Amino acid sequence: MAPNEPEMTPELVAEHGLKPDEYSRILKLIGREPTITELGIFSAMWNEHCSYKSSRLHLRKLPTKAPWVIQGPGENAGVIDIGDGQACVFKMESHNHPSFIEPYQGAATGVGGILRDVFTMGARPVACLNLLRFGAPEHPKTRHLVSGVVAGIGGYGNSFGVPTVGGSVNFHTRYDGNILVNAMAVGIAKTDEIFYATATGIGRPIVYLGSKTGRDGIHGATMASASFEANAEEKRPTVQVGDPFSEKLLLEACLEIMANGCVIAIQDMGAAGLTSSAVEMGAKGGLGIELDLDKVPCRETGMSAYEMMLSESQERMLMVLRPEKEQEAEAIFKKWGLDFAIIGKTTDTKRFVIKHQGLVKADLPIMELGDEAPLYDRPHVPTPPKPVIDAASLTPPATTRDALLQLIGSPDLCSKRWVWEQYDHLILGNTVQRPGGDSAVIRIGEGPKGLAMTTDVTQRYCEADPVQGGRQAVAEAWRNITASGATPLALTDNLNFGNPERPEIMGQLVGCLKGIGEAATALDFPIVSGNVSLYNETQGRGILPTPSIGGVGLIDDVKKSVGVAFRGEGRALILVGQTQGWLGQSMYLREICGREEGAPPPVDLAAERRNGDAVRKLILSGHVESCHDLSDGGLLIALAEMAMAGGVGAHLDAAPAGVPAHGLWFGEDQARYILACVEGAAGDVLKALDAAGVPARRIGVTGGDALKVDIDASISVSELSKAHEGWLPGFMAASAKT
Amino acid sequence: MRAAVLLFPGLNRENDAMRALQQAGGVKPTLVWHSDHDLPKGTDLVVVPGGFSYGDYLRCGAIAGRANIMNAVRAHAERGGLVLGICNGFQILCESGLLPGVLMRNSNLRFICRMQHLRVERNDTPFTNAYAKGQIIEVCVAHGEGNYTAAADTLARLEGEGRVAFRYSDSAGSIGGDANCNGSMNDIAGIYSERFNVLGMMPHPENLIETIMGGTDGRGLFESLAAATAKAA
Amino acid sequence: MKARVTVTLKNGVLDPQGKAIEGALRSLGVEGVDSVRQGKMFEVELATSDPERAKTLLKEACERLLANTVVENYSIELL
Amino acid sequence: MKARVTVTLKNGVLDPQGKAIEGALRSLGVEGVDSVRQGKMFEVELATSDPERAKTLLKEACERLLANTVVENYSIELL
Ligand SMILES: Nc1ncnc2c1ncn2[C@@H]1O[C@H](COP(=O)(O)OP(=O)(O)O)[C@@H](O)[C@H]1O
Ligand SMILES: [Mg+2]
Repeated sequence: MAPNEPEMTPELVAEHGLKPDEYSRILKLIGREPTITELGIFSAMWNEHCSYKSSRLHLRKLPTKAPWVIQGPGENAGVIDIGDGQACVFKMESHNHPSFIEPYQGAATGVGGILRDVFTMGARPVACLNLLRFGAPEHPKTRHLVSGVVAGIGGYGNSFGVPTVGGSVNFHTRYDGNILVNAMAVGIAKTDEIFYATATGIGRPIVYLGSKTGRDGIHGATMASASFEANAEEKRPTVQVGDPFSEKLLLEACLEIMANGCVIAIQDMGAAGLTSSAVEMGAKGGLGIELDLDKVPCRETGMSAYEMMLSESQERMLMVLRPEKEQEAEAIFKKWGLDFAIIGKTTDTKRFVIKHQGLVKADLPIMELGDEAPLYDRPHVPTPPKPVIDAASLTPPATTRDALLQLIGSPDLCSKRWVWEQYDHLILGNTVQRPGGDSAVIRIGEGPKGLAMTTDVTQRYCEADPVQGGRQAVAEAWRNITASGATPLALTDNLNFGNPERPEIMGQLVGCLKGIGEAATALDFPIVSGNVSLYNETQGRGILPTPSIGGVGLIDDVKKSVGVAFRGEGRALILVGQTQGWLGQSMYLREICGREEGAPPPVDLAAERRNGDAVRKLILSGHVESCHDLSDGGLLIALAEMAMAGGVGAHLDAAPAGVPAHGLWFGEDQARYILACVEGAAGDVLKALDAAGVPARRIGVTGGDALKVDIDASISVSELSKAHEGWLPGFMAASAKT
Repeated sequence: MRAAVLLFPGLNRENDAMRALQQAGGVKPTLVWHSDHDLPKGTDLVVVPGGFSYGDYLRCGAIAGRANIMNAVRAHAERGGLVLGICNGFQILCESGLLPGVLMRNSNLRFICRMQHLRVERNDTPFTNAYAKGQIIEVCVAHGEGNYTAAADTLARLEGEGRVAFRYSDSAGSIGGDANCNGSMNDIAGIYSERFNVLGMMPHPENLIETIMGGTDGRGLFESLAAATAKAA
Repeated sequence: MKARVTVTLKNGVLDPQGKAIEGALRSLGVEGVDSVRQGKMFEVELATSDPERAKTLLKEACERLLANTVVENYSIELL
Repeated sequence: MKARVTVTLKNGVLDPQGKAIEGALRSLGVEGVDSVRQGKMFEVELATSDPERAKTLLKEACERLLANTVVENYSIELL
């Protein structure tokens, strides 16, 4: 072994995020003390981010299969069959901690990383989405974080040249010290040209491609899994700087060499860079890997083996090429101005050997690095159930009108136009349903097929009842896709939770996963990729449990998709689904009554399925002009959004007997939609819904320039828009940080 | 019409431009790689599409504006050939000296992607003959640095010579105020060269050529080019 | 040898970034900053050690690429 | 009084802008530039004429707004 190795002390081990028993495991595994490079490799491979040591046991229970699933979890991204020899490749990933420290670069490199995951598999990215959670608006850092994160997501995606078409933004004080930045990318590939990380063949050259290696983000992956203390900003870990220009070149170069048949295996260098990419390639293929670090293109001088193995410099790839195609591949990379270097070879030893300056810096069993990673069945306790709140027990609002205006202009329900106008959502010329509705719809190539996409989670439901919250997150994504007319096919998740070493947090994770699994099964909506982000806590306080769901669906003809906007006057409005007036955990309860309480609305998965399938059928048969699912804020919020989007008002019938008015207008009962259809179609629509056993009733008609509710409420659409569009720009204008 | 679309590293709306040329202009354009020295023989129209050439890292369009192939574009323009620069393409044309002025950071300091009305200032050019004079069209913008800025004398000359192609307006055709999305001087969204054979514009007509994508007001530009080159041929 | 090139907006050219920074400093409670103008700075390493050649070279770099002389001025400092 | 603040990327932090400029200068035939790193420069006018107060003020402005000290260094020069 190499000389000048530092002594392994408990402190050094702890600094690498390894627990004493994990270190003992290492000693047992290799039969000696590790070198510093080896310690670094273990810390990278065995941290939460790479090994999923706290969640793996529970993730295994998720439904991941369906006839249309080509590749489930375990590769860079999930792959589903969308017919005609085409596949859709997608995944979501978090960049929470880096974005808190350096919002612009943290968010930008998050987008860069997820795009790489998608094009590594041979897919051309066609859309990005994101899900953002910020602290309370009053928190002094919030504005700065919103401004930087949004600019960073736009800065990377816009330059890379992929439309950012959807997302979700919420604020809550529980994210004050731990914001969430979850980015999703969606790509299209040919089903017979999907690329995987599995290396095959012995003695094959391992090729390094892309940008040079610097000292960026060393220990980034470890940081991403460590709790934040109040002094996180003082620690100043190195944050990576993104280079979307290089990534765009890397995309074009990779797709070109793939099309030319040069690639056997490919893996992007994401978290834990060279280490995890090389180990993964070897382990998946049952091979050994030997790297000669003297060959690695470096941006800085004097980099040690330890630094090179842990660097998280962006825009890099590792490949095994067909030997006869090596020169061709090199020429393509040179044409795109990117580095190309052979840095090692595959071996039959199943060992991971790192050489640098003539010395062996690491020599580890490659399979065990992944397979023997710790696996924890952490203790978990379920969240105690919350009492059901009876709508009738809550005082009605002074006026429905004021309640609606207040809700529609609240931070969580207001328009996110200020955000999505900073994203190029029109590039590539295929965006059929733009941001601002339920799900985005993009045409695939020249059509007529299209993809519908959405990101969702209602964290306050998850906190109150993890199982129902997990179900609801999946159901809402499924509903959003359905509301556009598309058939939901599969989902990706990003599980953002607090410290799993606390049994109540672990209980949230287990509960949410149970709910997600149940809903995914019932709705035929399997999980094909995902990401886990734990330890989102500051000073002992965890974030709200936030299992983000990114859903993808397919529509045969994008011309049949519908949006939320009213398309004219005299359209019949039909409410689909059962309304009890559920106000526990509702936006009404929180924003108007100032209480975050009670049990969240239960999710009846059979009803979701039945109602959604019926709605989709009516959309595709051309009976429905506009459709909106009901979620946060309930019926009146959804109607107001439809009115604002179309610039047309509506006249609504009074509440039926048995449901208190505020429960009807603001209740958050699940499995519901509003349909708008021309008068002549309304009878058929109601008949079809009835035949399908779906509860539905006519609730009003579009027309005029105001939303007329009952005696107290006539609100002009322009007044609604002013409140809806006003909050976020007004909030952000109070700052001008560049 | 024979059209060439230039491709610099980092551009990303080349396919959008090619699709518009094909669907609305009826031509199949040739893609020309930045390190080439010549344009394809018989080129009538050169399109410099949108994107982030060289990452726009120094100034938008600065590095591409000085590339070799721009000499060929300059020669083409001097011969009276048509040149269209859209978004980053406009920035590149300004940086290369083919058009006067510069595009600075948007006055709100943010990237902005949204639908935008334009007033077509004249319809007697190869780029706008399919529109009516004063017509209000709706296309989209998608840029962070589209704030057109020029010295007072340059601006006076542009106005005096009627070289403003499009101005930002609202749906009723009013100019100024919120309709100006980026702070451009005189609400300028696009300008012509002295001989009206070079047009640079920030908005994206190429993204509005199909009803399903939100409108067809961008078609007129490509139809105009097809008509103008058919006449010339 | 090393040099530093600074590129600044000409007087009279509006600098929205500078203005935004002034506003932001005020809203952060940093008082006493009257005005801010933002420019660019380049740290350049040159192969030559001849100051005259260095200056000629940098002037060329500025005129041809680093500055847009329609709206920007530049200055060169050898270090 | 006037001051100049320069903000530069820390050593080792990727500077895509500098890299792009190096490449562009080479392809323009401007030879002899070994490396370029791009930074920001702020020309600041201050209300105070006390150098000590000016420095404290600027330091605060840098720490809180002008520089992101995770990836950038700053330096202050009173003019
Ligand atoms: N961060 C974001 N990026 C892009 N689009 C966003 C973002 N946040 C919200 N949107 C868009 O705003 C609209 C409303 O969002 P949301 O209220 O979350 O919808 P829903 O309730 O249907 O899930 C959607 O079209 C969504 O895609
Ligand atoms: Mg919805």
